[in-house]
Amino acid sequence: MTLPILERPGQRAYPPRRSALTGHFWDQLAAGRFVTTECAACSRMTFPPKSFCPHCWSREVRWRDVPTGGTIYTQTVVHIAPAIFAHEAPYRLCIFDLDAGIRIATRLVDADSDVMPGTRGELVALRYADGPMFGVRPVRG
Amino acid sequence: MTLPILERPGQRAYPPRRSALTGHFWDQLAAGRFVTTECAACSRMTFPPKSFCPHCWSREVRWRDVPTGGTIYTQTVVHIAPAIFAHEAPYRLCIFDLDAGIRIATRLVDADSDVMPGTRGELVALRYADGPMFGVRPVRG
Amino acid sequence: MQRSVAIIGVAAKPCGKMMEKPDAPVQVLEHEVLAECVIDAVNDAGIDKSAIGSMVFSHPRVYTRQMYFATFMAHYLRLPADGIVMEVLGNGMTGGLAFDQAVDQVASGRADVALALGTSFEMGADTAAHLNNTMRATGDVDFQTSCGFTPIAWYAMDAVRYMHEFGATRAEIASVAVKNRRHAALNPLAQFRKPITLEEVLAQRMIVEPLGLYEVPPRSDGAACIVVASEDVAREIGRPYVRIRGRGFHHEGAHQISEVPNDMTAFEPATRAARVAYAQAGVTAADMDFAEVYAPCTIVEVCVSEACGLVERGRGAAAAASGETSLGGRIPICTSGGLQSRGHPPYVTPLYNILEVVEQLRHRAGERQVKDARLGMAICELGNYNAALMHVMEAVA
Amino acid sequence: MQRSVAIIGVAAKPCGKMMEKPDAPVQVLEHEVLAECVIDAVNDAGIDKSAIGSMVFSHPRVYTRQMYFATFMAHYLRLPADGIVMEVLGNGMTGGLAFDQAVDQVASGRADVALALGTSFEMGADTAAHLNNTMRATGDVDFQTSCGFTPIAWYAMDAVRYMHEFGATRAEIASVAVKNRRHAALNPLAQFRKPITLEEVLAQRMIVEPLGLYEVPPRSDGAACIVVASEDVAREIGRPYVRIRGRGFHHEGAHQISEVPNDMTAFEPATRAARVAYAQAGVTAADMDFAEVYAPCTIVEVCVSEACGLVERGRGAAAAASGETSLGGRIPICTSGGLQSRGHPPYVTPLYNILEVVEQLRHRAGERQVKDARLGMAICELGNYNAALMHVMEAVA
Ligand SMILES: [Zn+2]
Ligand SMILES: [Zn+2]
Repeated sequence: MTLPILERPGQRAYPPRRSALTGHFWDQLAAGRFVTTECAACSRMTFPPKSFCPHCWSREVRWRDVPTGGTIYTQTVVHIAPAIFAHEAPYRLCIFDLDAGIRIATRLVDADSDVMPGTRGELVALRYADGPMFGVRPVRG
Repeated sequence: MTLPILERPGQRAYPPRRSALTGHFWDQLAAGRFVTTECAACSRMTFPPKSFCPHCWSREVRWRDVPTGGTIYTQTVVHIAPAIFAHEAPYRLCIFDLDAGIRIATRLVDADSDVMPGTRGELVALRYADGPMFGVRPVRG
Repeated sequence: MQRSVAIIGVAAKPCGKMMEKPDAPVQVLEHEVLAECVIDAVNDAGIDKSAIGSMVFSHPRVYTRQMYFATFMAHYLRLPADGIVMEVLGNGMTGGLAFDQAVDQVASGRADVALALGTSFEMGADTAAHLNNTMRATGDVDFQTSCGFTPIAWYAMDAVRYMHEFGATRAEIASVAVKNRRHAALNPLAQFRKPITLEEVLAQRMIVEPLGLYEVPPRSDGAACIVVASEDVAREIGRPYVRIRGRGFHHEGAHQISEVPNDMTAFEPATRAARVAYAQAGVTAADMDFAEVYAPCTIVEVCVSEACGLVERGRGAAAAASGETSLGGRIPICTSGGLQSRGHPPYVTPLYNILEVVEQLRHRAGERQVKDARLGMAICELGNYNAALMHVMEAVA
Repeated sequence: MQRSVAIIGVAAKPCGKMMEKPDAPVQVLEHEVLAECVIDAVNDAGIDKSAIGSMVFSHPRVYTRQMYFATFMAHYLRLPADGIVMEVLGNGMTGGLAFDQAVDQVASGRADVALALGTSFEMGADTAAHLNNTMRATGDVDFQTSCGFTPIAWYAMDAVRYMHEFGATRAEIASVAVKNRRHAALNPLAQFRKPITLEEVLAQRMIVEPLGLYEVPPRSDGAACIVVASEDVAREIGRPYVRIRGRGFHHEGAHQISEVPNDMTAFEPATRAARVAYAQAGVTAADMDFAEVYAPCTIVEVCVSEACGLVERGRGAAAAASGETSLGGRIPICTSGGLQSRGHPPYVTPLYNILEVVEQLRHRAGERQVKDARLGMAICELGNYNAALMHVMEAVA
């Protein structure tokens, strides 16, 4: 379950912080793996990863790989962006329902203007000079 | 009732803003007069000046001169100051009860370490390169 | 268990630019502006300042230089209090929380009269810096903001999904902006009052697809004060007032999106808040004579009008296009002009919505008066209607 | 009219440095820290998360990158709510307002269980920039801040006036710091636990005359959560709990100083809040077994202990010096170690004070346990005690 790694020029516009907990996620992402935490008590996954299960508040959680396939629930194109992101505008964002049962919101890459809701997609890693980000790209056919 | 004007080197550390209303106060202060608003309905003064009377909420207010004498209620010396004021530290502050019945808090200037509560004082204008401030100085004898 | 609560006075400044850039020689100060609103609202109520027991402020924006604004205002107005003096904050719901908590101060007996009040000044702030600031408010700063989400990007995604599911057209959704501008033309507090056509709305440059400039909220400064009182106090004054009949709140425990997939355009928290508020009032959605909804973008008005039961699910855009939600229509929505045209000073916007309801119910809305208005509601939200707060109100003449 | 309210669970992190500088490779995130407190507090309470109906947050500091923290936390914890989710703010009283409003959520029936919670992270912020920020909070930014006032400068002026009026010595006032450090030595949540002598306190460099380094609060990060519930819920759980017996609030309508001269060290709002709270509880000051007061500086503890009737007017400093307010003394004050030694994460400090009262009343305070503690109180404030909020609490075993 390794992710395609897409090269991106320059630095991340707004680098995410790393905590002792989330640092593991970003390290794995850099290595081409998308991981999150899963509850040992109720078996449910959560994303972003947490030291506890938000569903049952158990603190027995473990890391697991997340299957990368899913469906684009909706998307948009941002034309007027915050100053920090202005050099990347227009850019595309989406809400993506992973087959594993988790909804995420992230950048939509490698897409043209007719990405309709319901289109299949997959998680990708984006490799910037200063670290990784993740995103979704449509899967054709 | 003109104020003594003391020359001060440089700019004000944290210049007060001017509104359409308070601008008049600062202009008068620069000219050596300490003015504030007084209620036409209940005759009470207020400081800082306002477009209404805080006591009875009447909007009939007029400008008036404030007699500059009063009594120092308490004082202190600030040793650890905000960065903006650090170059002025240590500096002295006081609470000053004007004979006119108004309590103000301001800089205490021209004072040595034995300014006891109850010491008489008077308002002064401080002339900086970029505009006026006000303060209090002890009155000897 | 709780006391009946009335709204007895309101005042606000017209939405638009009040704040100057930091280097302007003469500044417009929030506390001077708000003090005027307070005195106007209390005069409107016909009470003495000594009757006021609590003050609940919407937190001012980060651009307000005077920190601890609430206690500063209590001083500026020389207004002692035995109930509470506090600032509240909750995204776009901030002004609604201030109102709700002021109502609770009276309902619980902590105060006989309470003020809900605040300012939201931002027009003097640099736009790019402002967006860099507000983006931290929308979603998880590490896992979502880092991708470039903006506050209205989420609503744009609602629009795409809504069109996909219900076959609504962009023009139908955009018609909300035309309708709201028509209402704003009749409102002296509105920021944009020149009528616009559907063609003009559709021709604007894209902000976040499919939402163009006229379908998203402008930036606005604002200041407002609402006076609430026990119904006993209101009756004694002897002027027309507004009675609060029902209140509902729901937070779904999600911010922007739920990580467990749900129907994102259903605005379920609005449905749940409305159900509780209608039930408490002993009414149904059909009993509303008008509604003032918090809807930053056209699509949001569409979805929330459905979620509250004012319009059938999937028909919100078509209803706006057909005039059903216009003044004179079946259920007028946003007679104030809504957030797009009345204006949107974020932290006090819900106070402006309450004010509109009060003016309608006191039959003081002038040319935009809803005929015989007797029952109305205001709803506000945060996130992508992840939480909703609704009040049902009734005219008492 | 209102329901009886109990405190059933508490949790907090030790005061001290948690926040890293912005450029540190690994950050300590407020939401991760607070989530731990919430789960600990709810486990302490012995309830299920589904019982929680309202969450009232102290607003986080301006340094918290995650904006709209309350709704973000509701998401992070996946905690839906039908009562309210909001942030409150009111200077140093912020945490007390969060607690007070959570109590009101339960008292009014909006929720059966409510959380009062928050973080206050500032240790990663630059000190000079931090003072430039906080100075805007103390007084009128144009007419007072411009002269160089700092938050504790006002308290220093209390000290000068107090010594002048009552003949108290600097050493007597400073003895409060020694006493509080002795208490902190016994508190695992305290930031400074190494005992100090009066000579050491007096030898510290001056911060604001006559207050030296050990007489003013340190900078601290903190995070805390208090679980309140209807007394019915508390009884059903069957564990010892704390009952809220009385509550009082007063704001004098002034900020830092009253422009109409008054007795500045009398802390009149504390007297008025205490009068109401004692009366509601049906007790007097003499019935208190201990008190946890919000007192950033030594002199503040002196004045407020007098204002609340715990010590005779003018005798507060002498009482501290003589051991009357120590653990084992007539009326132990700040058994937690107080703001100087327990620590002072400003926006949540009152939550730490409530926590100390709860631990004492549940007889879980270990070595610093007040023997047979049955009645205690917590009071907090804003400005120079221009407003005060007090709660009287009682042990129920
Ligand atoms: Zn679980
Ligand atoms: Zn007057």
